[in-house]
Amino acid sequence: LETVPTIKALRSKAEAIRAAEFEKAVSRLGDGLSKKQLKAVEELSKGIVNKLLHGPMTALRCDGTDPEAVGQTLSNMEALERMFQLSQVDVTAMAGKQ
Amino acid sequence: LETVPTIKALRSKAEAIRAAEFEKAVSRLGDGLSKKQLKAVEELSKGIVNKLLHGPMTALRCDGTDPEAVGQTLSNMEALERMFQLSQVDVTAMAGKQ
Amino acid sequence: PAPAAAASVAAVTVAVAAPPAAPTPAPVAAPAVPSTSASPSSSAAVNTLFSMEEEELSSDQIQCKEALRAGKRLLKEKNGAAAMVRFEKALMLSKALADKVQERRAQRGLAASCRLTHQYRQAIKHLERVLEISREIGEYTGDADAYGTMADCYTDMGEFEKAAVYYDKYIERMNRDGPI
Amino acid sequence: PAPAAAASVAAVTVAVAAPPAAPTPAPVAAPAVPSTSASPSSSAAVNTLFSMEEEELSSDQIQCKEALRAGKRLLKEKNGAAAMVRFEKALMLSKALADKVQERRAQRGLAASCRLTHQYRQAIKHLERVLEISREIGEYTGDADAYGTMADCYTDMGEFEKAAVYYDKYIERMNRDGPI
Repeated sequence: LETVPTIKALRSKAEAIRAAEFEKAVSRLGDGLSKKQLKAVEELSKGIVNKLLHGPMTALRCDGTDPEAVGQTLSNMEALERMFQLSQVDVTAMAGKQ
Repeated sequence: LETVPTIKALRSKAEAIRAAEFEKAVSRLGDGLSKKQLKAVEELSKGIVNKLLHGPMTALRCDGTDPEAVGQTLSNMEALERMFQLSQVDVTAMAGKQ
Repeated sequence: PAPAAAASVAAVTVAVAAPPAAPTPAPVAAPAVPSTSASPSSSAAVNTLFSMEEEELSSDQIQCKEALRAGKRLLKEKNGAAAMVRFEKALMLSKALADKVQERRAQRGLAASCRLTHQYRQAIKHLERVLEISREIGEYTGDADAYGTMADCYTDMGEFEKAAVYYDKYIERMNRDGPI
Repeated sequence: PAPAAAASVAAVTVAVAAPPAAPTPAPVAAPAVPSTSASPSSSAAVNTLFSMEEEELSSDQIQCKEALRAGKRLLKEKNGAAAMVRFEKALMLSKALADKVQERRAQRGLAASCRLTHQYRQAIKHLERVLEISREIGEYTGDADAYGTMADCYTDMGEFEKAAVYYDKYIERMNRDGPI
């Protein structure tokens, strides 16, 4: 459960990146797109984020029964918070910064 | 330098995801797109991947002078290889699997 | 809000607004949707009568889309309260039209508006309805998102156990292929 | 391969193919680009003469685009050797046309073809030319990619020190905003 805020922070970070890139693309694409095409482009952006984050997200979830697994989950969490600088995103996350 | 194969493996994994999602989107978008629009969609897909991976990639690079930084880089590497299952992608990477 | 109820509401509304002696096929101007509208459901129902035959989209459908669009714009401007009004309108119209796809959009918009105004319980309720509609129409695009956002809400309320349950559902779905 | 040389090659080719007494503006049919062509540069240069005035794109330009497209398709099919032939053709045409954007595409294609056929040194040379062209035209889209791919090549050859240098350049560029 310690990893819950990290999951949220990682989701927020990824969504911010996705939304910014999507907006940029939409402004470049202009009005020439149908609603359906625009939807397909948005699905593309979400698909990439989801597929890319599936591994890290899975690594943040494990039931807290096996003590070894818990340790690994926590070290995954710390690594992700360092790498994605999530401590700036979420105040409840207490990550070591570089 | 131990992290070099990991960087390559992570790049490969991300590019495979990106290319697959891009192809899927193109088939949904149909022929109604101009070359320029298609380019914008491709740039979108690359932009998301690059921005999302910038953190993890940076975490894999550090000059090997500060012993503490080296240790952290190595633990970042192990976490990334676990999370993205990179040991399957690249044989030269020696990662602990779940 | 069962689907049958929504459908009958639509039927009743149309019946009330449609007196049998009104065959005037006057060329009603394409509605330049008003940005503010006091009583959306009733006025929309009246418009329906006239535009049904001429327009490809009924006035209700146009107003519903317009309300969704305005809501999204307001969400982008982080104006949760104003966005909520638009999405409420879209929700009523979509129910009157028995248009589940639009209703799902309205519910998503309401959830986002509630999050912006820190009404997390209410946001979760709207997202539960989103998932329900997905099952009803057999089309699950955005369900991973919905689970993730519900978990985010539980996280914001400090209910980490519940959040973990919903993050697991989210993670389970995020790697699946969407519709091709 | 200096830019000045490429430009002069194009000038010479055109001059040779363009005898002064040939003002025949015959309506040449839009070229249905042949999928195989023995001597692309010479035949293309001749075509240029006739099509320049009538077509929006010259025959050379069309053939260049067609070669790039065919090369990309072959790359997707993992047929590195066949792809390389197409991209070589596109490279010659783009140089004759002095079209740096197309030349950069051809060089990228050649690099990918070389990687597929494990000619890593050659791939790196093509990517160095890609970066050179970016500087020449002041348009840097894809440079992060190029650095990353060069680093991948060095990794494949076991030259990790070099790879690290190029990964650093790649990482430095990957977070920048592309052209808007």
